[in-house]
Amino acid sequence: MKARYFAWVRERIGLAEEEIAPPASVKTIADLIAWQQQRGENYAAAFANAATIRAALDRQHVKPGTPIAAAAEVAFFPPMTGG
Amino acid sequence: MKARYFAWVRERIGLAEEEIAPPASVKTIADLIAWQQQRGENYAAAFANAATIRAALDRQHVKPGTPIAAAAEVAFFPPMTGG
Amino acid sequence: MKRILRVQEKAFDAAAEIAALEIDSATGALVTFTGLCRDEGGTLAALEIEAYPEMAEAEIGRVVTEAERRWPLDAVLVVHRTGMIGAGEAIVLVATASAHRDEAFHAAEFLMDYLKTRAPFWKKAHRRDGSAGDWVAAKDDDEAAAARWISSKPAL
Amino acid sequence: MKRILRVQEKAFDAAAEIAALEIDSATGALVTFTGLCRDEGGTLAALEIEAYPEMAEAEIGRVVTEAERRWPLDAVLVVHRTGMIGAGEAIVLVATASAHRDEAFHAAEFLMDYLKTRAPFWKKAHRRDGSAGDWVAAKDDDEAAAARWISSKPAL
Repeated sequence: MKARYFAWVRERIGLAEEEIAPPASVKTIADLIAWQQQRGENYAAAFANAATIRAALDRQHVKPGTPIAAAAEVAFFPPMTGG
Repeated sequence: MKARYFAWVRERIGLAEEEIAPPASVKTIADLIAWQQQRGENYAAAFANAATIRAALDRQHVKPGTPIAAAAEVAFFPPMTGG
Repeated sequence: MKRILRVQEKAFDAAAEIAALEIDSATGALVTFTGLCRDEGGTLAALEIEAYPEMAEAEIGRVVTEAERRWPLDAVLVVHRTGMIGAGEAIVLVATASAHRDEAFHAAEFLMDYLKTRAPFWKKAHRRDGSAGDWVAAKDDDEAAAARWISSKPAL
Repeated sequence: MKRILRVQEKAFDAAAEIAALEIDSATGALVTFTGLCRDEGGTLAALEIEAYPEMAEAEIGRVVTEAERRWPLDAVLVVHRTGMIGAGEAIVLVATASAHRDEAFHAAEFLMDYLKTRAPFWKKAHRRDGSAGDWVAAKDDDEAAAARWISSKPAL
Protein backbone atom coordinates (compact mmCIF):
# COMPACT_ATOMS: atom_id res chain seq x y z
CA MET A 1 0.00 0.00 0.00
CA LYS A 2 1.00 3.60 -0.46
CA ALA A 3 1.94 5.56 2.67
CA ARG A 4 1.89 9.36 2.73
CA TYR A 5 3.35 11.64 5.37
CA PHE A 6 2.60 15.28 6.13
CA ALA A 7 4.03 18.17 8.18
CA TRP A 8 6.49 17.11 10.90
CA VAL A 9 5.77 13.42 10.33
CA ARG A 10 7.04 13.92 6.77
CA GLU A 11 10.03 15.96 7.95
CA ARG A 12 11.11 13.46 10.61
CA ILE A 13 10.83 10.49 8.26
CA GLY A 14 12.43 12.42 5.41
CA LEU A 15 9.90 11.17 2.87
CA ALA A 16 6.57 12.49 1.58
CA GLU A 17 5.43 9.07 0.40
CA GLU A 18 6.55 5.49 -0.13
CA GLU A 19 5.24 2.02 -0.85
CA ILE A 20 5.02 -0.07 2.32
CA ALA A 21 4.43 -3.80 2.75
CA PRO A 22 3.67 -4.52 6.41
CA PRO A 23 3.38 -8.17 7.44
CA ALA A 24 -0.04 -9.84 7.65
CA SER A 25 0.00 -9.50 11.44
CA VAL A 26 -0.46 -5.70 11.02
CA LYS A 27 -4.23 -5.40 10.95
CA THR A 28 -5.14 -1.97 12.34
CA ILE A 29 -3.85 1.59 12.22
CA ALA A 30 -2.45 1.12 15.73
CA ASP A 31 -0.59 -2.00 14.53
CA LEU A 32 0.76 -0.04 11.58
CA ILE A 33 2.03 2.76 13.84
CA ALA A 34 3.78 0.19 16.07
CA TRP A 35 5.32 -1.42 12.97
CA GLN A 36 6.50 1.96 11.66
CA GLN A 37 8.15 2.76 15.01
CA GLN A 38 10.70 -0.05 14.51
CA ARG A 39 11.65 0.74 10.91
CA GLY A 40 14.58 2.99 11.86
CA GLU A 41 15.57 6.09 13.82
CA ASN A 42 13.66 8.49 11.57
CA TYR A 43 10.45 6.44 11.84
CA ALA A 44 10.98 6.03 15.60
CA ALA A 45 11.23 9.84 15.89
CA ALA A 46 8.16 10.45 13.74
CA PHE A 47 5.96 7.91 15.50
CA ALA A 48 7.44 8.26 19.03
CA ASN A 49 4.22 9.60 20.50
CA ALA A 50 1.37 7.66 18.94
CA ALA A 51 -1.18 9.89 20.68
CA THR A 52 -0.14 12.86 18.54
CA ILE A 53 -0.43 10.96 15.25
CA ARG A 54 -3.59 11.17 13.15
CA ALA A 55 -4.29 8.81 10.27
CA ALA A 56 -6.43 8.61 7.16
CA LEU A 57 -7.28 5.55 5.07
CA ASP A 58 -8.12 6.23 1.45
CA ARG A 59 -8.44 9.93 2.33
CA GLN A 60 -10.87 9.61 5.22
CA HIS A 61 -10.07 10.12 8.88
CA VAL A 62 -9.79 6.87 10.86
CA LYS A 63 -9.19 5.90 14.48
CA PRO A 64 -6.32 3.74 15.79
CA GLY A 65 -8.56 0.67 16.01
CA THR A 66 -9.68 0.87 12.37
CA PRO A 67 -8.70 -2.22 10.29
CA ILE A 68 -6.44 -1.42 7.36
CA ALA A 69 -8.20 -4.11 5.28
CA ALA A 70 -7.83 -3.47 1.56
CA ALA A 71 -7.04 0.25 1.71
CA ALA A 72 -4.85 1.53 -1.14
CA GLU A 73 -3.49 4.58 0.70
CA VAL A 74 -2.69 5.33 4.30
CA ALA A 75 -1.62 8.77 5.54
CA PHE A 76 -0.02 9.84 8.81
CA PHE A 77 0.09 13.40 10.08
CA PRO A 78 -0.04 15.60 13.21
CA PRO A 79 -3.30 17.09 14.48
CA MET A 80 -4.56 19.53 11.88
CA THR A 81 -4.02 23.29 12.15
CA GLY A 82 -5.80 24.74 9.14
CA GLY A 83 -8.56 27.32 9.04
CA MET B 1 -41.83 69.00 26.32
CA LYS B 2 -41.55 67.65 22.80
CA ALA B 3 -43.24 64.31 22.07
CA ARG B 4 -42.27 62.21 19.07
CA TYR B 5 -44.11 59.21 17.66
CA PHE B 6 -42.88 56.46 15.37
CA ALA B 7 -44.27 53.61 13.24
CA TRP B 8 -47.87 52.63 14.09
CA VAL B 9 -47.93 54.91 17.13
CA ARG B 10 -47.32 57.82 14.75
CA GLU B 11 -49.90 56.51 12.24
CA ARG B 12 -52.63 56.02 14.85
CA ILE B 13 -52.13 59.44 16.41
CA GLY B 14 -51.75 61.08 13.03
CA LEU B 15 -48.76 63.16 14.13
CA ALA B 16 -44.99 62.63 14.01
CA GLU B 17 -44.36 65.15 16.81
CA GLU B 18 -46.00 67.80 18.96
CA GLU B 19 -45.44 69.91 22.03
CA ILE B 20 -47.18 68.44 25.07
CA ALA B 21 -47.84 69.97 28.49
CA PRO B 22 -48.97 67.23 30.86
CA PRO B 23 -50.13 68.29 34.36
CA ALA B 24 -47.70 68.16 37.29
CA SER B 25 -49.33 64.94 38.50
CA VAL B 26 -47.77 63.11 35.49
CA LYS B 27 -44.41 62.04 36.90
CA THR B 28 -43.36 58.82 35.10
CA ILE B 29 -43.50 57.33 31.63
CA ALA B 30 -46.40 55.12 32.80
CA ASP B 31 -48.26 58.23 34.00
CA LEU B 32 -47.61 59.89 30.65
CA ILE B 33 -48.99 56.90 28.74
CA ALA B 34 -52.14 56.95 30.92
CA TRP B 35 -52.49 60.69 30.28
CA GLN B 36 -52.08 60.22 26.52
CA GLN B 37 -54.79 57.52 26.50
CA GLN B 38 -57.46 60.09 27.43
CA ARG B 39 -56.49 62.79 24.93
CA GLY B 40 -58.87 61.54 22.22
CA GLU B 41 -59.79 58.56 20.07
CA ASN B 42 -56.56 58.58 18.09
CA TYR B 43 -54.42 58.66 21.27
CA ALA B 44 -56.63 55.99 22.85
CA ALA B 45 -56.00 53.75 19.82
CA ALA B 46 -52.25 54.39 19.83
CA PHE B 47 -51.81 53.79 23.55
CA ALA B 48 -54.55 51.14 24.02
CA ASN B 49 -52.08 48.42 24.97
CA ALA B 50 -49.42 50.00 27.17
CA ALA B 51 -47.43 46.74 27.21
CA THR B 52 -46.62 47.14 23.50
CA ILE B 53 -45.41 50.72 23.84
CA ARG B 54 -41.72 51.48 24.22
CA ALA B 55 -40.42 54.89 25.27
CA ALA B 56 -37.25 56.96 25.12
CA LEU B 57 -36.37 60.07 27.12
CA ASP B 58 -33.89 62.39 25.51
CA ARG B 59 -33.04 59.60 23.03
CA GLN B 60 -32.31 56.85 25.53
CA HIS B 61 -34.50 53.82 26.23
CA VAL B 62 -36.44 54.07 29.50
CA LYS B 63 -38.82 51.84 31.45
CA PRO B 64 -42.43 52.67 32.45
CA GLY B 65 -41.37 53.61 35.98
CA THR B 66 -38.75 56.13 34.86
CA PRO B 67 -39.45 59.71 36.06
CA ILE B 68 -39.91 62.24 33.26
CA ALA B 69 -38.17 64.90 35.36
CA ALA B 70 -36.71 67.66 33.19
CA ALA B 71 -36.47 65.71 29.92
CA ALA B 72 -36.76 67.85 26.79
CA GLU B 73 -37.94 65.08 24.48
CA VAL B 74 -40.03 61.95 24.98
CA ALA B 75 -40.63 59.40 22.23
CA PHE B 76 -43.18 56.58 21.98
CA PHE B 77 -42.95 53.68 19.56
CA PRO B 78 -43.64 49.95 19.13
CA PRO B 79 -41.01 47.29 19.87
CA MET B 80 -38.17 47.74 17.43
CA THR B 81 -37.81 45.62 14.30
CA GLY B 82 -34.58 46.80 12.71
CA GLY B 83 -31.50 44.78 11.81
CA MET C 1 -10.28 50.32 18.13
CA LYS C 2 -11.56 51.56 14.81
CA ARG C 3 -15.31 51.98 14.55
CA ILE C 4 -17.52 52.95 11.66
CA LEU C 5 -21.21 53.49 12.52
CA ARG C 6 -23.63 54.95 10.02
CA VAL C 7 -27.34 55.21 9.26
CA GLN C 8 -28.12 56.05 5.65
CA GLU C 9 -30.76 55.79 2.95
CA LYS C 10 -28.58 54.75 0.08
CA ALA C 11 -27.34 51.24 -0.64
CA PHE C 12 -23.86 50.31 0.57
CA ASP C 13 -21.00 48.39 -1.01
CA ALA C 14 -20.06 45.81 1.64
CA ALA C 15 -16.54 45.28 0.25
CA ALA C 16 -15.78 49.02 0.23
CA GLU C 17 -17.15 49.46 3.76
CA ILE C 18 -14.98 46.63 5.07
CA ALA C 19 -11.91 47.91 3.23
CA ALA C 20 -12.43 51.24 5.04
CA LEU C 21 -11.95 49.43 8.37
CA GLU C 22 -8.28 49.07 7.40
CA ILE C 23 -7.86 45.79 9.27
CA ASP C 24 -4.22 45.44 10.30
CA SER C 25 -2.12 42.33 10.82
CA ALA C 26 -3.00 42.00 14.52
CA THR C 27 -6.39 40.76 13.31
CA GLY C 28 -6.80 37.04 12.80
CA ALA C 29 -10.57 36.88 12.35
CA LEU C 30 -13.05 39.04 10.47
CA VAL C 31 -16.75 38.22 10.69
CA THR C 32 -19.37 40.01 8.62
CA PHE C 33 -23.14 39.81 8.78
CA THR C 34 -25.36 41.12 6.01
CA GLY C 35 -29.11 41.29 6.64
CA LEU C 36 -31.08 41.16 3.40
CA CYS C 37 -34.68 41.91 2.48
CA ARG C 38 -36.33 38.54 1.77
CA ASP C 39 -39.11 38.41 -0.83
CA GLU C 40 -41.14 35.98 1.36
CA GLY C 41 -41.84 33.54 -1.42
CA GLY C 42 -42.35 36.30 -3.99
CA THR C 43 -45.06 38.13 -1.98
CA LEU C 44 -42.94 40.99 -0.65
CA ALA C 45 -41.83 43.87 -2.87
CA ALA C 46 -39.96 45.99 -0.33
CA LEU C 47 -39.46 46.88 3.29
CA GLU C 48 -39.78 50.49 4.32
CA ILE C 49 -37.60 51.27 7.33
CA GLU C 50 -38.52 54.15 9.60
CA ALA C 51 -35.92 55.42 12.05
CA TYR C 52 -35.69 57.75 15.00
CA PRO C 53 -32.63 59.25 13.37
CA GLU C 54 -31.27 61.36 16.25
CA MET C 55 -31.42 58.33 18.55
CA ALA C 56 -30.35 55.61 16.12
CA GLU C 57 -26.65 56.40 15.77
CA ALA C 58 -26.35 57.12 19.51
CA GLU C 59 -28.01 53.82 20.41
CA ILE C 60 -25.87 51.88 17.93
CA GLY C 61 -22.86 53.54 19.55
CA ARG C 62 -23.97 52.36 23.00
CA VAL C 63 -24.44 48.80 21.73
CA VAL C 64 -20.98 48.86 20.11
CA THR C 65 -19.41 50.22 23.31
CA GLU C 66 -20.93 47.31 25.20
CA ALA C 67 -19.54 44.82 22.64
CA GLU C 68 -16.08 46.39 22.99
CA ARG C 69 -16.34 46.04 26.76
CA ARG C 70 -17.09 42.34 26.45
CA TRP C 71 -14.63 41.25 23.76
CA PRO C 72 -11.20 42.47 22.61
CA LEU C 73 -12.10 43.89 19.20
CA ASP C 74 -9.78 45.49 16.67
CA ALA C 75 -12.56 47.05 14.61
CA VAL C 76 -16.35 47.24 14.42
CA LEU C 77 -18.57 48.39 11.59
CA VAL C 78 -22.34 48.91 11.59
CA VAL C 79 -24.16 50.38 8.59
CA HIS C 80 -27.96 50.40 8.74
CA ARG C 81 -30.23 51.61 5.97
CA THR C 82 -33.54 53.43 6.20
CA GLY C 83 -36.27 54.14 3.64
CA MET C 84 -37.46 51.80 0.90
CA ILE C 85 -35.39 48.65 0.48
CA GLY C 86 -36.34 46.28 -2.34
CA ALA C 87 -36.41 42.49 -1.99
CA GLY C 88 -32.90 41.10 -2.34
CA GLU C 89 -31.25 44.33 -1.20
CA ALA C 90 -29.09 44.60 1.92
CA ILE C 91 -30.56 46.30 5.00
CA VAL C 92 -27.73 46.11 7.49
CA LEU C 93 -24.03 45.28 7.53
CA VAL C 94 -22.11 44.40 10.68
CA ALA C 95 -18.40 43.55 10.75
CA THR C 96 -16.21 42.62 13.70
CA ALA C 97 -12.44 42.08 13.68
CA SER C 98 -10.50 40.40 16.46
CA ALA C 99 -7.37 38.34 17.01
CA HIS C 100 -9.42 35.16 17.38
CA ARG C 101 -12.55 33.79 15.77
CA ASP C 102 -14.66 33.19 18.88
CA GLU C 103 -14.52 36.84 19.88
CA ALA C 104 -15.33 38.04 16.38
CA PHE C 105 -18.27 35.63 16.02
CA HIS C 106 -19.70 36.37 19.46
CA ALA C 107 -19.40 40.12 19.04
CA ALA C 108 -21.15 40.01 15.64
CA GLU C 109 -24.00 37.91 17.02
CA PHE C 110 -24.32 40.14 20.07
CA LEU C 111 -24.43 43.26 17.90
CA MET C 112 -27.17 41.82 15.71
CA ASP C 113 -29.24 40.60 18.67
CA TYR C 114 -28.99 43.99 20.37
CA LEU C 115 -29.53 46.04 17.22
CA LYS C 116 -32.72 44.06 16.55
CA THR C 117 -34.18 44.84 19.97
CA ARG C 118 -32.62 48.24 20.85
CA ALA C 119 -31.88 50.25 17.71
CA PRO C 120 -34.87 52.51 16.91
CA PHE C 121 -35.89 51.16 13.50
CA TRP C 122 -39.28 49.84 12.39
CA LYS C 123 -40.04 47.85 9.26
CA LYS C 124 -43.20 48.14 7.20
CA ALA C 125 -43.88 45.48 4.56
CA HIS C 126 -44.90 46.51 1.05
CA ARG C 127 -46.52 43.61 -0.76
CA ARG C 128 -46.04 42.80 -4.40
CA ASP C 129 -49.84 42.78 -4.97
CA GLY C 130 -49.91 46.44 -3.99
CA SER C 131 -52.05 45.89 -0.88
CA ALA C 132 -51.40 48.06 2.15
CA GLY C 133 -48.42 46.77 4.04
CA ASP C 134 -48.33 45.98 7.73
CA TRP C 135 -45.77 46.91 10.29
CA VAL C 136 -43.51 43.92 10.91
CA ALA C 137 -44.17 42.54 14.40
CA ALA C 138 -41.27 42.20 16.81
CA LYS C 139 -40.37 38.57 17.39
CA ASP C 140 -40.25 37.00 20.83
CA ASP C 141 -37.27 35.11 19.40
CA ASP C 142 -35.37 38.36 19.05
CA GLU C 143 -36.08 39.34 22.65
CA ALA C 144 -34.92 35.89 23.75
CA ALA C 145 -31.80 36.14 21.59
CA ALA C 146 -30.90 39.47 23.17
CA ALA C 147 -31.71 38.20 26.67
CA ARG C 148 -29.25 35.30 26.39
CA TRP C 149 -26.34 37.75 26.64
CA ILE C 150 -27.55 39.01 30.01
CA SER C 151 -26.81 35.83 31.97
CA SER C 152 -23.15 35.80 30.97
CA LYS C 153 -22.21 39.41 31.66
CA PRO C 154 -24.05 42.57 32.79
CA ALA C 155 -26.19 44.03 30.02
CA LEU C 156 -26.48 47.63 28.85
CA MET D 1 -28.19 24.65 -2.28
CA LYS D 2 -25.30 26.31 -4.03
CA ARG D 3 -21.86 25.35 -2.79
CA ILE D 4 -18.41 26.59 -3.76
CA LEU D 5 -15.51 24.66 -2.22
CA ARG D 6 -11.94 25.26 -3.32
CA VAL D 7 -8.36 24.80 -2.18
CA GLN D 8 -5.88 27.05 -3.95
CA GLU D 9 -2.47 28.69 -3.66
CA LYS D 10 -3.35 32.12 -4.94
CA ALA D 11 -4.98 34.89 -2.95
CA PHE D 12 -8.74 35.31 -3.26
CA ASP D 13 -11.01 38.33 -3.62
CA ALA D 14 -13.64 37.84 -0.90
CA ALA D 15 -16.18 40.13 -2.58
CA ALA D 16 -15.88 38.33 -5.93
CA GLU D 17 -16.15 34.92 -4.26
CA ILE D 18 -19.31 35.93 -2.43
CA ALA D 19 -20.81 37.49 -5.55
CA ALA D 20 -20.32 34.12 -7.27
CA LEU D 21 -22.65 32.53 -4.70
CA GLU D 22 -25.49 34.43 -6.41
CA ILE D 23 -27.51 34.79 -3.23
CA ASP D 24 -31.20 35.10 -4.15
CA SER D 25 -34.02 36.89 -2.36
CA ALA D 26 -34.98 33.88 -0.23
CA THR D 27 -31.83 34.66 1.76
CA GLY D 28 -32.19 36.99 4.73
CA ALA D 29 -28.79 36.46 6.34
CA LEU D 30 -25.29 36.18 4.96
CA VAL D 31 -22.40 35.51 7.34
CA THR D 32 -18.77 35.53 6.25
CA PHE D 33 -15.66 34.57 8.14
CA THR D 34 -12.18 35.51 6.95
CA GLY D 35 -9.19 33.97 8.71
CA LEU D 36 -6.10 36.15 8.40
CA CYS D 37 -2.40 35.56 9.03
CA ARG D 38 -1.54 37.54 12.19
CA ASP D 39 1.95 38.97 12.47
CA GLU D 40 2.12 38.01 16.20
CA GLY D 41 3.35 41.39 17.35
CA GLY D 42 5.62 41.82 14.34
CA THR D 43 7.52 38.55 14.86
CA LEU D 44 5.84 36.47 12.17
CA ALA D 45 6.61 36.98 8.47
CA ALA D 46 4.41 34.28 6.96
CA LEU D 47 2.60 31.02 7.48
CA GLU D 48 3.32 28.15 5.13
CA ILE D 49 0.33 25.89 4.74
CA GLU D 50 0.83 22.28 3.75
CA ALA D 51 -2.16 20.28 2.56
CA TYR D 52 -3.07 16.71 1.77
CA PRO D 53 -4.61 17.98 -1.44
CA GLU D 54 -6.51 14.89 -2.57
CA MET D 55 -8.17 14.62 0.84
CA ALA D 56 -8.71 18.32 1.58
CA GLU D 57 -11.52 19.11 -0.83
CA ALA D 58 -13.25 15.80 -0.04
CA GLU D 59 -13.07 16.43 3.70
CA ILE D 60 -14.29 20.01 3.33
CA GLY D 61 -17.17 18.58 1.29
CA ARG D 62 -18.05 16.17 4.11
CA VAL D 63 -17.99 18.98 6.67
CA VAL D 64 -20.23 21.14 4.45
CA THR D 65 -22.65 18.24 3.94
CA GLU D 66 -22.92 17.89 7.71
CA ALA D 67 -23.61 21.64 8.06
CA GLU D 68 -26.35 21.40 5.41
CA ARG D 69 -27.90 18.49 7.30
CA ARG D 70 -28.03 20.58 10.50
CA TRP D 71 -29.24 23.93 9.19
CA PRO D 72 -31.38 25.06 6.25
CA LEU D 73 -28.74 26.80 4.13
CA ASP D 74 -29.21 28.55 0.81
CA ALA D 75 -25.50 28.65 -0.02
CA VAL D 76 -22.10 27.75 1.42
CA LEU D 77 -18.65 28.83 0.34
CA VAL D 78 -15.27 27.60 1.59
CA VAL D 79 -12.02 28.74 0.01
CA HIS D 80 -8.80 27.67 1.75
CA ARG D 81 -5.32 28.65 0.65
CA THR D 82 -2.10 26.64 0.76
CA GLY D 83 1.55 27.62 0.37
CA MET D 84 3.19 30.79 1.69
CA ILE D 85 0.80 33.35 3.15
CA GLY D 86 2.25 36.64 4.33
CA ALA D 87 1.21 38.40 7.54
CA GLY D 88 -2.01 40.32 6.96
CA GLU D 89 -3.13 38.07 4.09
CA ALA D 90 -6.29 35.97 4.17
CA ILE D 91 -5.96 32.21 4.68
CA VAL D 92 -9.55 31.03 4.59
CA LEU D 93 -12.95 32.39 3.63
CA VAL D 94 -16.22 30.81 4.74
CA ALA D 95 -19.65 32.16 3.83
CA THR D 96 -23.08 30.86 4.77
CA ALA D 97 -26.45 32.11 3.53
CA SER D 98 -29.77 31.27 5.14
CA ALA D 99 -33.25 32.73 5.62
CA HIS D 100 -32.45 33.65 9.24
CA ARG D 101 -29.40 34.91 11.09
CA ASP D 102 -29.09 32.18 13.73
CA GLU D 103 -28.76 29.45 11.13
CA ALA D 104 -26.18 31.40 9.13
CA PHE D 105 -24.11 32.25 12.22
CA HIS D 106 -24.22 28.73 13.65
CA ALA D 107 -23.34 27.11 10.33
CA ALA D 108 -20.36 29.45 9.83
CA GLU D 109 -19.04 28.76 13.35
CA PHE D 110 -19.56 25.03 12.91
CA LEU D 111 -17.72 25.06 9.57
CA MET D 112 -14.75 26.90 11.07
CA ASP D 113 -14.59 24.65 14.16
CA TYR D 114 -14.71 21.53 12.01
CA LEU D 115 -12.32 22.81 9.34
CA LYS D 116 -9.77 23.61 12.06
CA THR D 117 -9.83 20.07 13.43
CA ARG D 118 -10.72 17.92 10.39
CA ALA D 119 -9.45 19.54 7.18
CA PRO D 120 -5.95 18.21 6.38
CA PHE D 121 -3.91 21.42 6.55
CA TRP D 122 -0.83 22.16 8.65
CA LYS D 123 0.71 25.56 9.34
CA LYS D 124 4.40 26.27 9.67
CA ALA D 125 5.48 29.63 11.06
CA HIS D 126 8.18 31.63 9.27
CA ARG D 127 9.63 34.25 11.60
CA ARG D 128 10.62 37.72 10.57
CA ASP D 129 14.13 37.24 12.03
CA GLY D 130 14.69 34.44 9.49
CA SER D 131 15.01 31.71 12.13
CA ALA D 132 13.66 28.27 11.29
CA GLY D 133 9.94 28.20 11.80
CA ASP D 134 8.03 25.70 13.89
CA TRP D 135 4.92 23.79 13.04
CA VAL D 136 1.97 25.47 14.69
CA ALA D 137 0.65 23.25 17.49
CA ALA D 138 -3.01 22.22 17.45
CA LYS D 139 -4.97 23.94 20.18
CA ASP D 140 -7.00 22.05 22.76
CA ASP D 141 -9.40 24.98 22.40
CA ASP D 142 -10.06 23.99 18.81
CA GLU D 143 -10.79 20.40 19.78
CA ALA D 144 -13.15 21.65 22.48
CA ALA D 145 -14.81 24.04 20.04
CA ALA D 146 -15.45 21.21 17.58
CA ALA D 147 -16.62 18.87 20.37
CA ARG D 148 -19.33 21.27 21.52
CA TRP D 149 -21.32 20.49 18.35
CA ILE D 150 -21.46 16.79 19.21
CA SER D 151 -23.80 17.11 22.18
CA SER D 152 -26.49 18.87 20.17
CA LYS D 153 -26.71 16.60 17.13
CA PRO D 154 -24.84 13.52 15.85
CA ALA D 155 -21.38 14.44 14.55
CA LEU D 156 -19.69 13.37 11.33
